[in-house]
Amino acid sequence: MSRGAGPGPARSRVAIVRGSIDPGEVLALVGGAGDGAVLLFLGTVRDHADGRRVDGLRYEAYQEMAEGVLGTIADEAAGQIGSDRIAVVHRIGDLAIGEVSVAIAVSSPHRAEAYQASRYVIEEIKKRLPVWKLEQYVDGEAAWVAGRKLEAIAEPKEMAR
Amino acid sequence: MSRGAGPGPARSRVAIVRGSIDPGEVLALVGGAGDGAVLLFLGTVRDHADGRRVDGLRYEAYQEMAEGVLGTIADEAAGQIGSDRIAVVHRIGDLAIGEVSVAIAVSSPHRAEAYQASRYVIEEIKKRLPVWKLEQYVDGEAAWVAGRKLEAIAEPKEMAR
Amino acid sequence: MQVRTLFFAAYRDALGTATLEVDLPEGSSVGELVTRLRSRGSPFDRLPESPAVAVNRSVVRGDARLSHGDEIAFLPPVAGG
Amino acid sequence: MQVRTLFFAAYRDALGTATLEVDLPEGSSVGELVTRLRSRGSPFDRLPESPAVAVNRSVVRGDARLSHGDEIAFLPPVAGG
Repeated sequence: MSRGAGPGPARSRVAIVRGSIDPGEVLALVGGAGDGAVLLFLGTVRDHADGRRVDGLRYEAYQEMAEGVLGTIADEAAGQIGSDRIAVVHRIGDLAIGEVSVAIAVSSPHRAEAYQASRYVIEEIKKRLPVWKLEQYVDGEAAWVAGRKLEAIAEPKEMAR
Repeated sequence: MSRGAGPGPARSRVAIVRGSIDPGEVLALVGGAGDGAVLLFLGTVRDHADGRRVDGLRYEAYQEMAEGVLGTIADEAAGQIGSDRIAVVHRIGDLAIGEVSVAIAVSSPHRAEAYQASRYVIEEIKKRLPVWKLEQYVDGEAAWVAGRKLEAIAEPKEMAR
Repeated sequence: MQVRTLFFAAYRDALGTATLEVDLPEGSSVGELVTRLRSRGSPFDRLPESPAVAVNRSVVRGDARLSHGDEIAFLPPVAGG
Repeated sequence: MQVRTLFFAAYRDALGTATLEVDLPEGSSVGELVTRLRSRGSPFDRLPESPAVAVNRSVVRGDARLSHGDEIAFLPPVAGG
């Protein structure tokens, strides 16, 4: 688990991993005596996509950048809800049907914030995380999933460096 | 686990239990090869309420009615999202800080439905489940938490029987 | 006719009892049952005038009619979850 | 100056390479790098005219200026989660 790089203090635990994700371990990274709500989101590999039968997925990441982006997203979510109990793990490599590709755990004093943060993290992951997936079909073919074009951050590169 | 009683086919697994809730067991009740999203909500006992330090909670239920209401709520949520993978467990008895009072697991092909169903179930539980909680404070006092008045269902009793 | 009343949580604590068999005139309503109980005086007058009431596990309005053998639960405002 | 380019997923498959060192005139922009690569012809002309590009792990616009030693990643539309 590395700490997120991003605006504000780095508080969230994020990782890109190759091994299988244990939901219980991710859950255990959040929670606390002051929290009344815990939310765990798992993305899992579906056996179909756009009407085609899927056999498995291969996830690939620009790992060095992806961990930074995950940390930034998690820190943004943490800042929104004022909780530092957010953990995000994304798996790469070959995944079988039903396996967990991403786990997002959040805890907070009240439930509304936990739902808000959890949803924010997964939506931003879909928009911003440099990760790609190759769908492997039952018929033996494979194709990279059509994704979303990454957007440049607003500030010019000179300012960002 | 009993099946829910309510409108439409009973499809969800719900229970009121006295022993501790194992989040992994509740998670295992949902999921499937066609599902891309799994969401687990846990309600946990906080160490404070309205500025008072809390030592623990005692939950009480009108158990025979509560299981029926849980089943109805879960079936309503399932109907809304078209998934039959919803499991809800509510614990009663004495709970320590950090322990899980309620676990709601949902899985669905896409994430939007899982978030919608999860949130629906917890909000309806707060409104409709005949469960009460006694807050036990660090100073030795205890008080029943001020809750929400139950509303009569729209149909007259004669129709409902 | 006779009905079985159940009291939960704060109501049970206030009355000092969880259950009570009550004799009622045929065709009494939930509201009439509440009035009859409250008229017993302390501690029954600590029940609210219109509590939430479930008859045979469904929440009903005060004008719902009762039948012999009904299970009538007095339900304080709920706080589950 | 020299920069290091990285190609991921569909771009890597199209080019048949994951990484390439590229010589550029001082002060070149990202857009100029893309044009220069595409002008090499097949398979480089399979890169889009304005791909998403990260310089040193931050996504930048096509007019961003490059420096010697920059790590420039060509990023196909993403599909994480």
